[in-house]
Amino acid sequence: MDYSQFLNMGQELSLLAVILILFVADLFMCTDRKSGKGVLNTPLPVILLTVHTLLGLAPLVCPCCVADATAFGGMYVSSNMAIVVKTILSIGTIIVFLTAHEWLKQPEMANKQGEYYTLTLFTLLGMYFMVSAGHFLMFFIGLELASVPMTALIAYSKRSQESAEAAAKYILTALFSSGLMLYGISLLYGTTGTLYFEQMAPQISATNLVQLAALVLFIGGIGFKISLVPFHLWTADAYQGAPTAVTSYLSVISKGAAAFVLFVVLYKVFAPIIDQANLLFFWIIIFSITLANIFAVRQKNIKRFMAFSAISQAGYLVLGVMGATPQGMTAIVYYLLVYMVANLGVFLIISITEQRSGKLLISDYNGFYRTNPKLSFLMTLALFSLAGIPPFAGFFSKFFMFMAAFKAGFVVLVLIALVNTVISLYYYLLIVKAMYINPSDEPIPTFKSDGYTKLGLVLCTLGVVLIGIISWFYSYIDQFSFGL
Amino acid sequence: MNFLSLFVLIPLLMLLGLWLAKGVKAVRGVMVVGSSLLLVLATYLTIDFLAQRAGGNTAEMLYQASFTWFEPLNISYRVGVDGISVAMLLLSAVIVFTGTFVSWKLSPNLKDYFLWFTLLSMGVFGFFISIDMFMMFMFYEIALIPMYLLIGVWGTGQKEYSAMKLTLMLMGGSAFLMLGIFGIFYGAGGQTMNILDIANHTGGAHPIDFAGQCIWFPLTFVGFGVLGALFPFHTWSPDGHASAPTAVSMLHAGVLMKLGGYGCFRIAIFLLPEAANELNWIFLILTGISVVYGAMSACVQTDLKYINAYSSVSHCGLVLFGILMLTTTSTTGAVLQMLSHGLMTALFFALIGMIYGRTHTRDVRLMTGLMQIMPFLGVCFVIAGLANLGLPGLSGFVAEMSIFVGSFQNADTFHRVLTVMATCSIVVAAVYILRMVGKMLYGVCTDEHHLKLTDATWEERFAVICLIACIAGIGLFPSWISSMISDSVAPIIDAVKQAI
Amino acid sequence: MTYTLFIILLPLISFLVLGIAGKWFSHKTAGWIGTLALAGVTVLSYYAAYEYFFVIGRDAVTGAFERQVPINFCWLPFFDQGLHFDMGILLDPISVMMLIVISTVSFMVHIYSFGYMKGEKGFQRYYAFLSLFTMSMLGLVVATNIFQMYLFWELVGVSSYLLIGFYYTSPAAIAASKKAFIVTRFADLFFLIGILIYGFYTGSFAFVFDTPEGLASYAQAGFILPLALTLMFIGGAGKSAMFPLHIWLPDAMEGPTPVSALIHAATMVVAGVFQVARLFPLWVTYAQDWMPIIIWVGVFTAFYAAAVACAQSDIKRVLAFSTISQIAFMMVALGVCTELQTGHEHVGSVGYMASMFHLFTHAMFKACLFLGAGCIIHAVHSNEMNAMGGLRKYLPLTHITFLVSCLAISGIPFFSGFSSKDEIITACMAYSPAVGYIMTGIAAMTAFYMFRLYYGIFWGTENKELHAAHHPHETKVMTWPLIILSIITVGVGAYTTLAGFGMFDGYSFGSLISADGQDYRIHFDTSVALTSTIVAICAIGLATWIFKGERQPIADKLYATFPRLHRWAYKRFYMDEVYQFVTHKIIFACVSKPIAWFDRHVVDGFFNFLAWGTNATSNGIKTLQSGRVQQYALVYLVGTILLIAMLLIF
Amino acid sequence: MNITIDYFLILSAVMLGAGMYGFFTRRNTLAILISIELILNAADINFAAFNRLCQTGIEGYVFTLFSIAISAAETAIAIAVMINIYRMLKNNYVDELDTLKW
Repeated sequence: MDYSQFLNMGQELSLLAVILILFVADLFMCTDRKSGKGVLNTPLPVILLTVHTLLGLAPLVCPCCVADATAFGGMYVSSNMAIVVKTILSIGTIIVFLTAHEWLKQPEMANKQGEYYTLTLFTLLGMYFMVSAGHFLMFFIGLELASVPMTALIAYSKRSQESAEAAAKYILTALFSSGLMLYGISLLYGTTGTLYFEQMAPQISATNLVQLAALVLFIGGIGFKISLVPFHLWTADAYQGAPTAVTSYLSVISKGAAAFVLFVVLYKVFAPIIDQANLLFFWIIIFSITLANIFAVRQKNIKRFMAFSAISQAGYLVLGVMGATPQGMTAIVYYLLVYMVANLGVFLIISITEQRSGKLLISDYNGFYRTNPKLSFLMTLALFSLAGIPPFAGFFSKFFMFMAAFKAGFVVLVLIALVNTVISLYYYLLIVKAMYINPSDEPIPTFKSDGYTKLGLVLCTLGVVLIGIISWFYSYIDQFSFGL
Repeated sequence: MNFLSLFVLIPLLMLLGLWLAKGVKAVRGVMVVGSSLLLVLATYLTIDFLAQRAGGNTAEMLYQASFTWFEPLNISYRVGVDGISVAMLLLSAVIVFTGTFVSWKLSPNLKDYFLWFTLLSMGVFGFFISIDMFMMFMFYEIALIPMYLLIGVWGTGQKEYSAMKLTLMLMGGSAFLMLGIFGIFYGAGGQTMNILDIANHTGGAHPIDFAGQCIWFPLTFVGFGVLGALFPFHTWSPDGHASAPTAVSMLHAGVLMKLGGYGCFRIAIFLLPEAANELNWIFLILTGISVVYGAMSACVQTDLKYINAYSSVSHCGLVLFGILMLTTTSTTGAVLQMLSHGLMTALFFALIGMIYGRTHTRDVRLMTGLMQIMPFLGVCFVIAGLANLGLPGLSGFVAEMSIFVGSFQNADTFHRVLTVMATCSIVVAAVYILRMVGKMLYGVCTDEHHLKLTDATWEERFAVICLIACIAGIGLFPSWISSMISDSVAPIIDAVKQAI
Repeated sequence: MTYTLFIILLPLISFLVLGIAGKWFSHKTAGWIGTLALAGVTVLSYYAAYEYFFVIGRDAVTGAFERQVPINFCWLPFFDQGLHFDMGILLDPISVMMLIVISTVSFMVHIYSFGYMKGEKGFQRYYAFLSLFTMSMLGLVVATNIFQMYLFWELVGVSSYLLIGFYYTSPAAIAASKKAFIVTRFADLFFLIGILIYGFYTGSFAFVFDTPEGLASYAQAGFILPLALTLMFIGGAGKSAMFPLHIWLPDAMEGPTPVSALIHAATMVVAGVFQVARLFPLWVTYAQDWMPIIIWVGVFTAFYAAAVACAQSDIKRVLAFSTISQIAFMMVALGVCTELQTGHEHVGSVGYMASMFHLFTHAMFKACLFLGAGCIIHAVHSNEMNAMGGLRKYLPLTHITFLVSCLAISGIPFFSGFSSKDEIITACMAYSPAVGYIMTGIAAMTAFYMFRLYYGIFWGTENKELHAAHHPHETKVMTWPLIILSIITVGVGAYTTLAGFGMFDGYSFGSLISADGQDYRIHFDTSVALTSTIVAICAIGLATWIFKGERQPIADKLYATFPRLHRWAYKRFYMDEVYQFVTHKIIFACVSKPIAWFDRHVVDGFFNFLAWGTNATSNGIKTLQSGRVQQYALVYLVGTILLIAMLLIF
Repeated sequence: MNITIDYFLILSAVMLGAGMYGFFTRRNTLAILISIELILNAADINFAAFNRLCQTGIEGYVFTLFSIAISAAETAIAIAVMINIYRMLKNNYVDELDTLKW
């Protein structure tokens, strides 16, 4: 057995190291009432994770260590693109940690701070494996590793019934979907006799109805994670019920990983029946975008609202898998990056506002501009980016996403998606309207946000403003992309 | 990086300056300096452009500069101007300059107002200097979105509704537009977003096949047409203008609506000539309708801003009308009309805003005899009105005459009938203008609240006089600008004609 | 003769000065600026006239007057088939004559206004507008092409709008100015269309084809040129207040009286006549058989206006209608002119000369009449005849000049009106006796109502207590113009009458202005001259019999006998009401309002419906997210099954 | 007689169906968890059977083992959540969990 293959999964290992350090630190760090576990919340995790992120980039920057490599006889396949995606995810996690700081500082959270970081990082680890899976077992393990701790996170605030209910709904639906997906995978195994992506592809054929069914079941399983219609119904409830920090994590990180995996599997496994897949996604996307938009128009609670916005964004995200072209892959990863900074930006503000005032309704934001102009300005930028307004990054990502889909030949789909952007603009503007225009007799009082939130906001805003304008990001991602 | 990019850079620096500025004086200072710089720049550009042309520089676009932006997608940052864009840049600079003075005393938070205002103008300038479809589209949307906050926050009346409607309808338009741009880009081989390269394709046949053109032409034309107040999609304009603060109405009707006409010409007509020849009749009918229809419904409005908004619908209809007539004269006239309508409607909105700011009503039935109370504003209002109904010696006349003469060069009945229809609008214009002027300015002032009102302040006078000067300037000496425009229009129109 | 440029520039400058800086000037200064500018214009025009007519105008070889174009430049290029919009100065007999008419009358009015407008608010504005008008009118007459004519045509329209609405606080004035502008604007629409057609088919906007291809393209398009000319004529009819576009002129009397004298009697209203005369070569050459339109419009208008004038009680209205009728005379004269060749064997060409001649004489005596009326109104502060009567004692000078002008307009020998009107009737006779006799009859009506007016003002029942209240008097500055104008009237009249009856053989009007620019000596057709004179005298006698006396039994009897007729004539046969109905009840109520409604409720409603629909759907389908986890799973399952089914089907 | 793959497939299909039926019909969350176990095990049976009767190697078996382990973990955490809910609601009926909706 060749131990050097472990070096090929450097990111996973370093992440594991991070987890262990935090775990130990959590064990041996005494909890005091006031500042909880002190350095554990939040400097330590952030620094470690940053270090991990930078280390992870090593294969990309220095040519000495090869990026495209396998481990465990091909069950684990690493690629440059995978590294990029993981980096994006870990950066996102860092921002999420910054978001979580205030929430974890509350007295009743004081002795649970450690678990939060550990659990979150475990889900992240699961996604890492999912992202660079070369075999369905690895993929399945990764998926479950990503979703099981997530339940604990959603149910994190023990006293809150909503949180518990959200967790229940999440875990039940998750089990249901993973059961069906497992069944689908078993059918694939039965018909192809292998679980390796590469070896499976030649065995797949459009005539084999069992495989088509398996395709759908698989898409169901993964669509559950990306929360695509009709597998999305848990999303809104889970987002609303979960603690805000968890919601922001849920809304970006797991979505992104799943979308990338979806692309990889479609490209590696289902290439022969890509047309059928396209047909499925044609309808799935239309429904995801439209239905989510229509639901979002009516929402009162901002977290629930963000849930529906996330669903429709997921629809746009999946536009990239249409035809599984290289341009599509670039579009997906780029879109993921842009969507991440914008969405996390919004959640940063939501969570700090919740911490300071306990308000979560959109109507509570009336007059927010008068009391907290800076925050509402940043919120506006993030929302504009989500809505795809130039010069913010969202515009570029949407534009390139549509371009990819158009090039793949799905003109009608692009048209429908474009028309939907108008609706989405409408509800994003509703928030802006609440903040800027709507009068309010008792607006949320002016408050100062803590350093971590500030740092997070700076990162997000920089991302929102610069990632689009500076074309380096797109070109850099593009050079690693692969596809049909 | 040539000096055209300054048109984008200066607004950016202004944004920075505003961000740092403390206190109203500083904000105003930044705005005045910035907008005057822009004005100077535009003037210099015009002069230099004319000099170059006179010097025999016959390049299609001058001051071209380009560097690759999104290399994988063949998107570049490309700038360049021809006569049309120069004219439009000059117009925008003037409007922004005067708009600054008009919104001198605006409240609350003048600073944020000017932030969005500057962002808007940056979009406008960027749009006019760019010759890359992606850039154009980007700047187009940059110019659209600040409108929401400008109207929503600083507007009056049912501002939320109007702002939302305006934004959504324009964004809907740009959705179609985006699809059209993709169509053109990939139809032409996906090799370049550069308008010139697509238009001056090497080899005989147009890269985009006829069927494709017939799909993309309506999309792009409607996409821009929404902003140009094309007939069924114009309803954002009355409400939007009615609710917007003065300077925003100025900028919007004065410049933003011109983006529509400019885009229609630059992208829809220029890049899809065959379809333009084939399908222009549909849009001719629509624009013909909106010319008469706008004027007619202006006759029975009672809100000053609604009157002017509908007359804008009519005049902008005339712009698209002239463009679609596909003769050099009419198209030149259309561009002239953009200029003159931009100036005079800006003047109009400025005056309406000033009067509204004093009387706190825009209902013509509630105002009489203002001429006695605010003579300066009254006289300027009359001048604006006369410009609006195409009085010789003011810009409107030149533009309309060029359009009519040009349109009449199409010798078939269809175009003739439409032309005659369009000419009718000038009579109707007289009706609503005189009605408005007569009701509002003349007569004896009865309202004792109005009796105490004051005439314009210095900055208002300054802005208004600038605009009037420009209007009269174009009206009295049109030939230089008209030939500057036509030099750039003629080759395009010839190309379109040959495409048949 | 480039100095003629200053004829246009001077008033422009004074307009700009007065318009921009006016409010810092005293009334006196402002008045002087305007008047001096006008004096300059007058001098220049007279010099230009002298130089043109007697020095350089006549072509040495043919002996005809040639058109001189001192200045012409391309103002606005059009880029299709070499069309271009020129500006310039064209001198030929009629334009030079118009220069004289305009500058003279305008100068008179400027002087007169010193007295009339004394102390008015907005004195400077008044003089600014006067300058503006003069500038535009001069520009109109010296236009080198139709488009330039149209441009200044619009400008005179606007300046007339501004001057009519000078008293902008009186509702009547506002309404009148609006009406005047819109009606003429409506007529100008046809003018414009005519120009477009003309320009397209002839490839130029020049008054005559200087290009053979112009002719060629005309030849291709059969009835096009007549059509174009007729459309332009409609434009002219609007400005010259031909029936049915005349309705603005009577109301225009709401303006200051000097303005009525200048614009609505002497100069602007004859622009239509001038336009037709300007295009006359085209009419004769290409549209002979369309010319009856001009004739019959003219004839009817002349009669209609005369009939109405007989019943008006407001003296300015009477004068207004008489103006309409007189302009109709000129139109008819042009209409009946059937050839360009002059000389005694070509009687058909008299009309052109006659029309221009009448234009000239009419301008003078009608201006005199209006200015006189101005003095009277200034004296009694009312337009109504019943406020007057027996004013000859109070206003002797005005009385004399007014009488002179009345005699002139009625066509009494040795007064200018006689010669011109006689020529017109001769021309009509030559065209067809019917027209001739009708016109003679109308001439008689003219004499009648003019003297009705005269007696009504200066004799008749005196309104004693009113005159006692403020005893009327004359102002010197206001009487000078009257005197000058009436001297012109008498002088021209006497000279031409003598020449016409062949007392001596000298230059006469025809030698300066004739259809083909040749020297044409006027010789009266005695029979015509006699008949018209006799008829006129009879009419005057009738008027004297009815209206001279202190008591007026016959008049009252007549009113009693034909109340309906009198009422209708007084109400101008209800033309205004018809217009009112058409514009308000039909165009506004049945077109504009529905369109506005359609816009708000259908077009706009559609987009609002979209928004509403989205929200409604959102509420409708919210139960999909019921909160029951089992249902979520069920949806999941059903979705999966459906997707599978879809794959199996396709 | 020899046992063909079909028997196993039918069995697993029946289990799958039973599991889903249970999932949709039972009110008690624990019962629902049990039915989910049925679903998962149906898949496991498939893997095992395919590996035994159709394919070579031991991929299927391994997968089965892993998935059993994982489903155990899942059930564990699910039960933890249920207990938490029971603490608050004093019952564990799934249709009581509908405060979050629309």
